[in-house]
Amino acid sequence: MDILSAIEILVKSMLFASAPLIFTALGGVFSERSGVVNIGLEGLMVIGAFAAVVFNITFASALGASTPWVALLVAMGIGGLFSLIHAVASISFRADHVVSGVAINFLALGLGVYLVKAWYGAGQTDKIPEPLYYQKIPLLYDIPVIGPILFNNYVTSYLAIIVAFIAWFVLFKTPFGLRLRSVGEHPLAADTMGINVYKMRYIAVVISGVLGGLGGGVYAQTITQDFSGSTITGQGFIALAAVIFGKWHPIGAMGAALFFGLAQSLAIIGSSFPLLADVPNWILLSAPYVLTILALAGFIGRADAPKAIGTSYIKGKR
Amino acid sequence: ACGSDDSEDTSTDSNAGGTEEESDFTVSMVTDTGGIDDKSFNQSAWEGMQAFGEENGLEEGVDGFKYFQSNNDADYVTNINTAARNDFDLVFGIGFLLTEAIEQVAAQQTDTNFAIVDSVAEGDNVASITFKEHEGSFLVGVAAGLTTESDKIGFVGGVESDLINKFAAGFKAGVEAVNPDAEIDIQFAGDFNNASRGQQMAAAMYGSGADVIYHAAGGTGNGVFTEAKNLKQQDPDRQVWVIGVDRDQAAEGALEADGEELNVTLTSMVKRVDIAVQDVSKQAMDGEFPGGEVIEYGIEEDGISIAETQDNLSQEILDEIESYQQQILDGEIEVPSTLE
Amino acid sequence: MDYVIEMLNIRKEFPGIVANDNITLQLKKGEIHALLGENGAGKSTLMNVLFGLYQPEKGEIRVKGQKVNITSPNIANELGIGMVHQHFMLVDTFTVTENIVLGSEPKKGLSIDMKKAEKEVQEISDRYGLSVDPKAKIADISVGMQQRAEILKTLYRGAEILIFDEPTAVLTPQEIKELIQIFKTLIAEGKSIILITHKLKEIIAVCDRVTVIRKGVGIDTLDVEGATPTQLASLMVGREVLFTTEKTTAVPKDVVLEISGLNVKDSRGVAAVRNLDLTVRSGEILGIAGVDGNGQSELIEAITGLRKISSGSIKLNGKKLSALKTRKITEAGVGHIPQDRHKHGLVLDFPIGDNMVLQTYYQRPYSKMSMLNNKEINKQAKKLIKEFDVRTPSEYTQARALSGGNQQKAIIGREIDRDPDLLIAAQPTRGLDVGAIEFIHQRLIDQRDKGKAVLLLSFELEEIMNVSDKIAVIYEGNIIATVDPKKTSEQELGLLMAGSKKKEAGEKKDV
Amino acid sequence: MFNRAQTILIPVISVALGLLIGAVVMIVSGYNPIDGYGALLKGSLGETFYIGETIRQITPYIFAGLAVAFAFRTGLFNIGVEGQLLVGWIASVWVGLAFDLPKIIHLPMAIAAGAIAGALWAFIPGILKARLRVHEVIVTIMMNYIALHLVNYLVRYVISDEQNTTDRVPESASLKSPFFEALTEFSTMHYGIFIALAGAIIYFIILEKTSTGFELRSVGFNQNASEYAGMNVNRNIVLSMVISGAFAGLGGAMEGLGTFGYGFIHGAFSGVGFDGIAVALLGGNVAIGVVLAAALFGILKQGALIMPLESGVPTELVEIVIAIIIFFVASSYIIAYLLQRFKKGAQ
Ligand SMILES: Nc1ncnc2c1ncn2[C@@H]1O[C@H](COP(=O)(O)OP(=O)(O)OP(=O)(O)O)[C@@H](O)[C@H]1O
Ligand SMILES: Nc1ncnc2c1ncn2[C@@H]1O[C@H](COP(=O)(O)OP(=O)(O)OP(=O)(O)O)[C@@H](O)[C@H]1O
Ligand SMILES: [Mg+2]
Ligand SMILES: [Mg+2]
Repeated sequence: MDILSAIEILVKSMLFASAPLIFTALGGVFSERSGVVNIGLEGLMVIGAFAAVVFNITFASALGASTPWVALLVAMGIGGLFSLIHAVASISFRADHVVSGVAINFLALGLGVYLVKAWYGAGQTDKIPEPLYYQKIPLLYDIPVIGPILFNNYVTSYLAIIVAFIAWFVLFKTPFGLRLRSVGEHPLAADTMGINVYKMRYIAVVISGVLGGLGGGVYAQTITQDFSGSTITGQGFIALAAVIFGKWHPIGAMGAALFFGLAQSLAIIGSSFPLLADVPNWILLSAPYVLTILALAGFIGRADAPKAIGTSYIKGKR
Repeated sequence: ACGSDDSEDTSTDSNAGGTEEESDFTVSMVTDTGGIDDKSFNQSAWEGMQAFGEENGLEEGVDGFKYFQSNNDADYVTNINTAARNDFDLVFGIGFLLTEAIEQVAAQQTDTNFAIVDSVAEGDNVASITFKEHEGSFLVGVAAGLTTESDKIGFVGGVESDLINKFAAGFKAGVEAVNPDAEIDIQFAGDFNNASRGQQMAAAMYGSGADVIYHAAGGTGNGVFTEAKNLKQQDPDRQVWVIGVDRDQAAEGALEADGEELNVTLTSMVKRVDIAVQDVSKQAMDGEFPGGEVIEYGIEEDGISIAETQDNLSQEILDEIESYQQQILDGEIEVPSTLE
Repeated sequence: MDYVIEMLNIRKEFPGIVANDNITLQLKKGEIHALLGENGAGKSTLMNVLFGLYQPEKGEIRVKGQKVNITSPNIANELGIGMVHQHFMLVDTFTVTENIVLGSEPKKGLSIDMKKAEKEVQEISDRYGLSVDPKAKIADISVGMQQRAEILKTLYRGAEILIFDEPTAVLTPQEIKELIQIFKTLIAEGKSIILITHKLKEIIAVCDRVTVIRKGVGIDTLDVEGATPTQLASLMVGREVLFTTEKTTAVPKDVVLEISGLNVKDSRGVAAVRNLDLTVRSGEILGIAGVDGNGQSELIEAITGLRKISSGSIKLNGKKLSALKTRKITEAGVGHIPQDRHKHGLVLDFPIGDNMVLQTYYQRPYSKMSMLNNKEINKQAKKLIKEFDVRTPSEYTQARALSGGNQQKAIIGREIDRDPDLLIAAQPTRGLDVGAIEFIHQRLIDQRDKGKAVLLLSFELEEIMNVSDKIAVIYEGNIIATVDPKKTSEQELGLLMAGSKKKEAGEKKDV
Repeated sequence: MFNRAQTILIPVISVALGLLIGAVVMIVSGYNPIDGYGALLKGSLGETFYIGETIRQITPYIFAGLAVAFAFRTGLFNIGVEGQLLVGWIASVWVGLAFDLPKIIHLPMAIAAGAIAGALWAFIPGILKARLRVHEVIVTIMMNYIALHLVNYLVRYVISDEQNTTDRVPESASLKSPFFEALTEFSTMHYGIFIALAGAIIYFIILEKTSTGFELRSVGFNQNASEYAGMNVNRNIVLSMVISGAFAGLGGAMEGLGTFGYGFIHGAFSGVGFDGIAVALLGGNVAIGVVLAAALFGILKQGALIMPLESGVPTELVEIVIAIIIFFVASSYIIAYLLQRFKKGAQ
């Protein structure tokens, strides 16, 4: 394999493997920046994958090529709705955020598989009729050398990166973002400034549901192309790790997700190099995880979580 | 097949076929964590059991045939035991993961007959059913060796194990038999459920020139199909193939490009767990249960074959496969079952 | 009479307690109106009602004669009411400007127009003489600047009525002076101010009228002119209050703490304590006077082993402390009443009982062979609760549920009871009412009289002057003078603290 | 905030609500909830065999729950129980196979090996947190995957001769109990449950009764104050992770020496470690709570196996019920609030 095609494969793999993680991690950033811990990302991905696949299978004949895109919108909607459970529990009912997130994970998987069994009489669905495919991005693809390396992938992969920048803009440049972050740092202060803490947190959690659902929908429609109990197995937790690794920053989270995708594809490419041929397989398989830990340990300056994270805001209490 | 609709279906079916003679023989199976709709050997086993039930007028349930789903490795013994305690005459354990569990329960429940699929277990009341996956893999290896234009072929395995090695070994031998120049890249994903890694592995293999990949990786294999379909969709003239495993995976490879129906599934190596289940059940019902024996299903026993869907194979290749199949049957070729 | 604010017959209940019972407070335009009362009297509650954070059960609020219903801080803001809270309402990770504009951000397109915001902040700060750096992060600026940012928040929203809840409790004398200047500017601009403070002198110095409340009940409103601190204090407490702490002359004996050539760096790696020499003897209270940020915290952290020293030596009773861990230092006989009781002094989620043995839980009788003896622990807690008059339902109550004053008493009880040779008291009376302050001062003096050494750190000159037997002035990490409190004045000390060395006060540097 | 009655009442109400909503789900999707729950009950407690299986299920849940809870109580979030459990499992089996010793030495040694392996696996995130302030959530998540791959490698290439499973551990290192097996009609119940209960007691003693526990809890609540009080915060962080990991490793040893008696190649995580998070939280992170929550989990999970057989209800229903129970336990505030309302209304 020559270097150029190796790079091409690396970049390609990195992009498609990272995209679902980026979306989901961005969702996590929103939620956690508002002060609500979201360990339910895994469940939100599950429900998103479920919604997208069921929709795709059901409406492909009616909607044709636009099916996967509409399915993503549906996944976002269902993810948003589903996250309301977490919102109600952790914001209104003062639940421990971690507990409520764990409940989300159980519920999503249980409900998803239960419904698939009830509706399809099987533990997994058929392949979706209208999956997403790689696309050469017009104009950009024609750039010599870089074009084919960077611009032949799922559109959702680019979307993920764009959404990361939008998320950064929203969180750090707009009044909405300032308010959302203030609620995560010092909700009482925000309250005295006339900001509705509950509303902001609800919005943030729902955004995390929308993006988590999107992440799951993208994963199912680009990679597995069907849904079962083992479609999402830990991706949500990796996304959670990316949120923290990325220091609760959208660009950071995106970087962390990309890093993880890259590490994974590096390990795969690596195994075809003679140099690494004698390395036991388990080391290569573990490489992405080891690299992540090493990268973290090597990082200078630790990340500080939003100050009020994990705390329920109770009006009238000091 | 869990839903109420389904059980009703089966029961009406068997009532409809109620003209057949009634039997009080009961049989059940315990799945591994894949479950009865894993589109793989659990599903195949269940299909075999349903067919057996229908043929012999059995109803789904405790008095006929039944499956037990394992959600966790720790459920195997429990489920096998539960089956035995519910007085099933014969209990199948599906998948090598259940070997120890079958041995353990068989030693305790000596009045029940047991069968293990894909592995060999000790015990006078245990029949071991194995398949010569290497033979079938050899045949698809021949297909791959003759199909490849780049002389680069990939193999994606799930978790490295004796079983998966059998696939790899037979496949390799098949390719080498017809195309000694071809390189075979054998990789293991370390996971049966990581489609993302499957797709990355396939991307690396196709990207470095391979044009055929044989997968024996369960859900991880999903990713292999995904990558192949993507490449095909972008460039319908490109030569990208996947060889399916366990059942006819033609449906997995179907896609549409430029309004044209295409399929990246070259063919599949089919393992007829259903036939084996029916076979052994029948023997048990007839009082000829092969306890303590190891029954190997190969090409000869119709337990292993190349998939029915062969649209993507040319007649010459099919002829070659046919001839190798004959040589295997004739014992002229001894297909290796381990990677060496 | 035109009142800008009238709070009439306000009643506010919390579960099990009436925090405000029929209180009336009327604020005239252009006045500084003091609100005075003991800890827990209900001052903050009343102001939070006015600011819309709490809803009263009864009563009426009028703004400029108009009856209003303030259901949220938003409405208070709209009515021109701004509040500088007892505990600052600032987001640490935001800049000054971000904190100020939060909730009413100027926009350019979709994004915040930060340039414009910063300019506006600069303008207002210039106008009122509130010097801040609009771009600085809150976490990086001094408490004084944080408070100015708080004030700017209200002004930015066009507040006409400003509520200050204990604004001076956390300020240094210099900063207090500046704040009083700011008050004057604000009044000159036509604003009205409600000021909560425990410092009676401040009230006399700046306020026009004062409303006194006691245990949730309004006692009286009177003109400040002609009122004396003693009069105000007895109104507030309901009994006579002595101001000067009774104490005999100190009889210093052996050297207990001896620091020489000490150098310590702060968290950012900058030298905070420089070549410092200091001696504290048994039987004396040494007060350290200085403006916040001159190395006081680092000095204490160095003595107690919480911070590494760069060079120099610290000796306790002739034994070297400087290489030891905190635990060993504690065991060697150092007690420490920390500056920040929530951060360092207590585990708020622990019951009071466990907090009472926070440093000694592993020793007999509280532990035997690593097993805790809860009976002994609670016995000890009960004893301290009684002895130090800690108002708590029981020793099982979470420390969090206690009021600040009682939390402080618990810490002081714990530290004093260990009977340390050296007791370090850092700002021991911050935010407490006069009654509590009196109690604590007396305890420090008792320690001294028992022949222990006490190192008192305070930003309040009055406290330093009243309690200390000797005052060391710290400036830029160095002790620049040691003076006798009886032979110096607040003015003199203030000058020293500002770094003017022209004076070799009453005594020479004797360290 | 809550009184004693409520701390008991709320979980009970939560469980009732979870079952109620589960019943609604069954009715809506066309199943008979009475049959469903009947099967669930029969399949978990209805026969001695099932009781045996349920108790065996509960065993690792107790340990996983204790592991998560221990870390929680000391301010750390250990999502790595799954991985620690796997390494504990394989280590105990390894020691079980590698030596030939009398049972009185061999079994404790094998169990200890599990605890030590789990502890070591958790030591890594602990030391990284203590020294470099690396967030333990990330490291423990990553360590899970590494454990999975490492253990599979060990099974295949180190402990066995390229087999899918290791040999069975000899009797001298086995927790299997012919007595219980006979008593429960050949269930897989083994002696592990006693070790698990002992574990819960040890958990209680370490955390609530020793000076080490005092320190650990203190550090968990307030690091600054702990440092002020002379405690070594970093040491406590590491110690906490190590003890947490040891509990997880013991859970693995129960599987390796008891339930299975051997190690094997895992295609995926067992999920016990993740369930441990729910068990811990459901149990309020206290010993007795964890035991009760583990029992509830064990009953539901075991019963779920029989539910499809007897009533056709998919096993996933149990996941839904569990989720709802967790949800209501988490939302105890609102239940307490409603209870108070209800009481007032009644008066
Ligand atoms: N949120 C609350 N919930 C319950 N009770 C409260 C709450 N806030 C205050 N209280 C009660 O109201 C009383 C008045 O408290 P408040 O904070 O107004 O006192 P304060 O006069 O401001 O005291 P300090 O001088 O210490 O600031 C307290 O004694 C307390 O018991
Ligand atoms: N949210 C609350 N719920 C119940 N009681 C409270 C609450 N907040 C405060 N209290 C009670 O209010 C009383 C006084 O509290 P507060 O914090 O006002 O004390 P303080 O003396 O003003 O302390 P600080 O010096 O911190 O201002 C305490 O007795 C405490 O129990
Ligand atoms: Mg107060
Ligand atoms: Mg107050």
